[in-house]
Amino acid sequence: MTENIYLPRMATIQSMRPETIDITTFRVTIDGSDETERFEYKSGQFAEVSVPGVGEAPISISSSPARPGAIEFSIRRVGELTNALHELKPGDKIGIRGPFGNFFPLEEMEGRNLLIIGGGIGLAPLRSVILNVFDNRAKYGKIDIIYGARSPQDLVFTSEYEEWRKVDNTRLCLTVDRGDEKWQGNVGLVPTFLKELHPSPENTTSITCGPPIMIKFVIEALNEMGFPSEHIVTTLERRMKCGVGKCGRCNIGSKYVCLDGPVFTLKQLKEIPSD
Amino acid sequence: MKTSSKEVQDSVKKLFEDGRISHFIGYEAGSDSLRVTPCFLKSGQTVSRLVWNPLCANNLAKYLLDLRKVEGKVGILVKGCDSRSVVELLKENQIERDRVFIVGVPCSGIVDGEKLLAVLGISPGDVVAVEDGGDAFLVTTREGKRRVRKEQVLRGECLVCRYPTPVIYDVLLGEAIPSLPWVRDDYSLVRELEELSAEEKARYWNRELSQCIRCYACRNVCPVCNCPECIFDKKAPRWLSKANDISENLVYHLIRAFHVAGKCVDCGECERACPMGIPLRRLNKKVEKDLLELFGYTAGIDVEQQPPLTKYQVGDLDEFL
Amino acid sequence: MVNQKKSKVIEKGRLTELLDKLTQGYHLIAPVQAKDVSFRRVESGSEVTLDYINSVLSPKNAFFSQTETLFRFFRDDNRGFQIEPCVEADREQVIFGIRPCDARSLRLMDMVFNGQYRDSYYLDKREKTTLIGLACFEPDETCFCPTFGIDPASGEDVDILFSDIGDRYLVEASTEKGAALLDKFAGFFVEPRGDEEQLRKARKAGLARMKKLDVSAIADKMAPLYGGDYWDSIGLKCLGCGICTYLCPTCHCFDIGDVNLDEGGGRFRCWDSCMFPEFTLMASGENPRPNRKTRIQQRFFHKLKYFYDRNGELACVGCGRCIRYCPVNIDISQIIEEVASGKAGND
Amino acid sequence: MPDIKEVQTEFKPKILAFCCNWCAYAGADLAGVSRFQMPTNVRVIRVMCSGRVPPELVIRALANGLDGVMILGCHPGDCHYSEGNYLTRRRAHVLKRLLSYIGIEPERFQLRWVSAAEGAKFSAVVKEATDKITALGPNRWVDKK
Amino acid sequence: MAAPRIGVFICHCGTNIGGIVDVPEVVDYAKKLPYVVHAEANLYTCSEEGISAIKEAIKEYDLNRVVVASCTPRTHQPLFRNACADAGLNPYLFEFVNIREHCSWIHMHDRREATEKAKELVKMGVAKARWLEAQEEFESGVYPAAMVIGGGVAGMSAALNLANQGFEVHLVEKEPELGGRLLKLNRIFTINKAPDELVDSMVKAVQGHSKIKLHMPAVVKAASGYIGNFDVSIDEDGQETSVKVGVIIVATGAQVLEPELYSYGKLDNVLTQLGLEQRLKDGKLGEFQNVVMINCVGARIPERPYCSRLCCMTAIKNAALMKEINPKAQVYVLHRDLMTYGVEFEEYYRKAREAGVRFIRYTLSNPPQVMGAKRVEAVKVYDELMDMEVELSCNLLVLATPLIPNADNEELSKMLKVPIGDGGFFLEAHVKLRPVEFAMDGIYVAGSCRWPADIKESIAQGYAAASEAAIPLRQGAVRVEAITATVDPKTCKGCGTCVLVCPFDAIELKESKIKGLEGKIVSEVNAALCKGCGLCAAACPNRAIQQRGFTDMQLLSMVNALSGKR
Repeated sequence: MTENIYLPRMATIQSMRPETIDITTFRVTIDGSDETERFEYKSGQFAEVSVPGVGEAPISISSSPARPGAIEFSIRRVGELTNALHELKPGDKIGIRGPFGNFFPLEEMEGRNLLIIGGGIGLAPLRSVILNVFDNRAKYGKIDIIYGARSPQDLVFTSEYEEWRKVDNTRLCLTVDRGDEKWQGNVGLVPTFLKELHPSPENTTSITCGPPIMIKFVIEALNEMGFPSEHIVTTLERRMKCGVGKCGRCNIGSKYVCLDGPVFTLKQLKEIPSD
Repeated sequence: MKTSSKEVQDSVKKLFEDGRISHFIGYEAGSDSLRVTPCFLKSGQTVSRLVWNPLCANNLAKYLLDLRKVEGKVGILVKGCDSRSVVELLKENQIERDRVFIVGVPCSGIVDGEKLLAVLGISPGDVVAVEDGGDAFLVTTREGKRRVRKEQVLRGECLVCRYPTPVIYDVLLGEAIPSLPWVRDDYSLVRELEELSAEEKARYWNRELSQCIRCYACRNVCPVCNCPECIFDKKAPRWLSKANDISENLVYHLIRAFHVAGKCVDCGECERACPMGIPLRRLNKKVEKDLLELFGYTAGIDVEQQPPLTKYQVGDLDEFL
Repeated sequence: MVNQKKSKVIEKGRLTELLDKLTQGYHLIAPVQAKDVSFRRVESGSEVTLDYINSVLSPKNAFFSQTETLFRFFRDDNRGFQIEPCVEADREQVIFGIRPCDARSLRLMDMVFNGQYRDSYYLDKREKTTLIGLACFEPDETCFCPTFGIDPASGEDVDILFSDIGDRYLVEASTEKGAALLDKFAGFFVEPRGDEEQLRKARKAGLARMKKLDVSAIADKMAPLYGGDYWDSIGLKCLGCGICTYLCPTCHCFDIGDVNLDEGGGRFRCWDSCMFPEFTLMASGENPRPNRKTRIQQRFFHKLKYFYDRNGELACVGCGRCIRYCPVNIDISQIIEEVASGKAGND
Repeated sequence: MPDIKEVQTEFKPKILAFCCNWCAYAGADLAGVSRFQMPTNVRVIRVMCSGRVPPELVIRALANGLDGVMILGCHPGDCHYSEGNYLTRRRAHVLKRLLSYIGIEPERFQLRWVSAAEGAKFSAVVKEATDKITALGPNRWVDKK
Repeated sequence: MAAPRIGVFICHCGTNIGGIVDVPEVVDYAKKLPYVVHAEANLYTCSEEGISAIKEAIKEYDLNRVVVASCTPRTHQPLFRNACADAGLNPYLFEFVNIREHCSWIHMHDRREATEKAKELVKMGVAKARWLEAQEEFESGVYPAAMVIGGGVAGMSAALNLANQGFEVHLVEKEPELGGRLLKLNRIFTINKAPDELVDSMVKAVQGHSKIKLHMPAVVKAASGYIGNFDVSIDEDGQETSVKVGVIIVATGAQVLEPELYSYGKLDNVLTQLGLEQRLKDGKLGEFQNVVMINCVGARIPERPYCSRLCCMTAIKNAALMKEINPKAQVYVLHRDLMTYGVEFEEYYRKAREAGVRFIRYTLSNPPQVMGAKRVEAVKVYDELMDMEVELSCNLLVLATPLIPNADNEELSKMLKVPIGDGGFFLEAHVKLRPVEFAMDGIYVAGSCRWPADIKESIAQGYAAASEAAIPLRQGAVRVEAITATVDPKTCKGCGTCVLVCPFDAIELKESKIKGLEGKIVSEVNAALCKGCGLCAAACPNRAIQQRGFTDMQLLSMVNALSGKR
């Protein structure tokens, strides 16, 4: 018998770290010795996370494969399954299938500068990239991270920013749509902020992930700044079920987001329908 | 069916010309000679597409819901049963009376294609045209003209139709038909089942409803199933499992029968749409019969009539066991 | 494929007996008469009808059931779950009477369920199934399988082909699996009398009239229609029901759901349809295909372009079910013709 | 789908009763205060009015495998909200006939009137329903044959 | 919304629950239910200790839902809701499970099954609790006026009490005179005085009170509205007037049964006690020698099983009076049981015996027989004590008959939406805990319309009802339990089904003003008018309207929990 692609592996929630009012980072290990280590994934991939009896949803992995020991998912509660996940506690069991999908082409980016642009929960898969490249710092040039959320309370991974900023030749630029009394950073939308920062396209690959509307305007801005479409990397979001290209709902044109994505270069996107 | 396609075309053309409608929903020839298909016009120039013949089964009233937001008035062709659906849509405030222009056509029955082929012993490709010939249909086949008595080949709902003439219209094309000669017992189909034992009834409906593939055609084709989000599609709470099994199929069909209670006008579209041939009218007719017997109610007659389950009389039947 | 086609013959009178025998060693799935004919699991040969052009439901249910349990789970005391995969049927199955168009659809479905990720639920059943086809000599008005290079009287996609030639069936095995089955039931089959090929040829005469559409460059012709208003009136007409997708032998979309009981529960998959609004509705409330126009466009693009782009085949076998059963007469053959002839241009 | 229900040896029907807060629920309370002993098969869900119980809930309960469903409301004329029970009565007539039409025995869905003062009637209704449904045997919502 | 953290408190209620239901087993069971983070047993959850246990657990376990399994929400829900509120938890995040009245008390002989049932009831409660939502109560104003229906002693007491507190009172009396049944009495028992003194002083006080508006003779024709805001239409001498009041007190009294027994109405020397009093009062009794009184005439019989409570005392009063008027007269009281409770009444009875009134006990199976063709000449009775039949010569037969409900009670009950109980008397909200209130908020009851009451009781009840009614009047506002309907304007299709079924005209179709839905016709609920019946929620085809506290999600979760589904 070949492996059953629909059977989840049991995993245990080791810890739950609240990021915002509705986003929590789940630290998870797969049950059985070595199983967590044998879950080989790359930055940008997702897994189907399930609560038996409730359902399953594709969740991008926010931890870095370079830091083994546990797998992390940063999950916003929006639907039935994510609600159920948020109602669990450390020690509870969940199901994991995966890893699925493609990944950010980090190897191709070696030797290049990275411009990482995230919005809201979109920072989750980018965090996997960020931690990954930090652990392989020598292979990459300058790293610019531009991240924005609706308000200071909506920023995720805030506890790690200090550490990120300490990494060599790395810049973290934050922005929020609406600030508050305490907020001293930039106020404004990510694409606007990006234009203000005006990073150079030279030898630079940009990776962006966030709400569709943000991605749309970020890409426009990158185009204006002269980034070639093969060096604009982004992710797409569609409703998925099986995660393995069978159930038929996540296609955009001939591409299945779960199988051929979620990571696409702008060059690839130009070849598929725009819906 | 004294009204001809030509009359429909002329009348619609005039409506466009006079600026009385901006859209029209009618029928046009289908992809074979036993079918028609809904036709949407935005001008009088294309009225020649319109047809009216004994194959025009579709209840077009449902499309009024899709055209609620267009500019101008929407004209629609309705038969008796379709007009009763329009009444129900008006009752439920789903359409506005002054935003629709109702073109009524008296209808003396729609052909059941399968019955026709069986009676004539021919295949679909042999049929060229079907016309109304009073108490019979005139069928033009490749081999010549044939006459078939209507009672033999009418759709089920037409055999018990008490409203051959639209009950509401702005213009009526052709002469009103007071009644259809073949209509006798409306509820024989229901009575037959009522007389069975509980076990036999369960077996019957289990057998029929186990065939359901839950394609929701019966719901989607039904003009009075017009909720923007059907309770069967809701996730919280979930009334119905998506898993298709006989138990859930029963839940689906019972709740649906209840949801159309007092609104169903027996246009027969659910049964016509069902690919699995489930006798859905038998379910709806049961509720229709009970509402008539218990509360003297018939749906789709009068816009002012209050739905039977939203009111009561102190003297309503009070026996339960 | 077996190199040497070994033709046999079975007298019509012995068919029921053969089917009875088959039920003893196999799960036999065969056409059964309800209001229309459907493929069902049968317990005896007498349940089977052969008086049909094609069934309302294709036999895809035998490989990809409308509802199928993927696994069950039981809660344990330690906040955990025991997962128990669903045991596959232990018996081999035979599908008797499958039409060549439907048999071809399985080849298309294989492309979906096989590949980088193997869908063992589908593939295991596929492997355990012997297909006995029934040559089609009297196609329906709505049939247009030759469009897709299907010969309705051929056994290309089946293991064994039965051809009705009057008082007998001509029986040909086209695979090892088919030949093995024939050997196993050799007692039912006799040597041909010699006139079989001739009889079959005569019966095939009617097939020449079958609709064959030009789909040579259909995928390319579809591309510019994307987003165009050609789909507006079709979308308006469409009721958004699932008939076309559920009856289609090549449609494979499904949903996955859970059952939650006190003791445990399970996960199932069930057919789903791209015609339903919730199909692509995301938890966030966003829906990339928010209306019937975009959904019906997806259906035809999937059949006539996307599937082709991925697999080099069109996802239609011309069985005509969606045409026959669409309550509003949306006709894929008409759409193919309009696209092929350029009539489907955007005004 | 997974059917992990254990097989019961002795049939003990499980019956659900939706009780109107003002009459039947109070009647049930009175039955308790009066220590009227009755079968244990009935479980009460309190609603403010019998008219709050939609047919979907009754159908769902029966489909879930409960052996009987009762709606217990105020006597005609006594509705706390003046007319809720009259609407319930209409709905229940139609639902009961529809259920019976698909083979669900009429005893499995009952609408009964029990006032706040009728503790004894509440217990009688419970007993009667339990007896009748026990005699019918398990709810065969789905014909297993 | 934070993840549900449910605490379950299971009450032993002394031995009431704990003696039958295995409470520790139920606690263990509850602990394993979904979202339950704490479960405990309490000896009495409603005791101070129990209440503080709830409050502490809310803090200690960070509970955001509380389930108490004990007695009935009809009496104890406010207590536990307050406990939650005190601990900072919205009181609507509380769910009540009844395992006493609905379980332990009715299954005393089957401990196992009772325990299993209690578990399942708790499971259903927990399933509902998981979906509870915090609610804010709606506050509505109270119109500072009261209506009292009935101008007898109960009604007048209530009216005076409220008027003296400064509230405007509308007193509606159907007769042209105030005083009610008292006007017909000769003497009042135990004090043996004519009622005039009492009635006159009350009537004068009422008539002279600036805050009391008298409507007389007048009847209530229609009523609508809710606590704080009733519109009552009165037919006053053929003229219809409309009155707005915040509360209503029903004190319409009762009437005396005119029996069809013992030749009453056929022979002219047969009177009811009331008839006797009338004659005495009018001085028209005439000569009499031998008086026989029969008690329990038409009372405590299968058709009318209740004891009217007043008749024994009335008979004693009048028997003693007859002896007083004519000491030579033979006065017999034939009774089934004598109700002379308390020191005062028992003393009154003793004096009557001392005065020579003879009491003979008869049984229902062997009732007295009236002898005589044109007049009653004698009464035969089987004397229980003597175990022999005696024949009493009689020239005046007086029958003690019970009070019976007024004929128009039913009409009034429908108008006011208040219930009538057994026998046709009005039914209070709770026999012990809410004796002068109706279940319908803002309507109260006093005097014999509720149950036969003597003067003292009627006055006391009048005061009691007035003081209850004064609470909302004084507060000037009432809070409506947050179980009113709410509409989801996104899914509402504006079909108006809810509008048609709402008995309170609380729902209207209106253009939505919500962003993104502007102009869409949707239902809108007027929370002040909504009484929380939930009819709309059950009738809405796509469930766009829901009843708070009884949502589809909550009810379906209970049904699913009962059927083993999650």
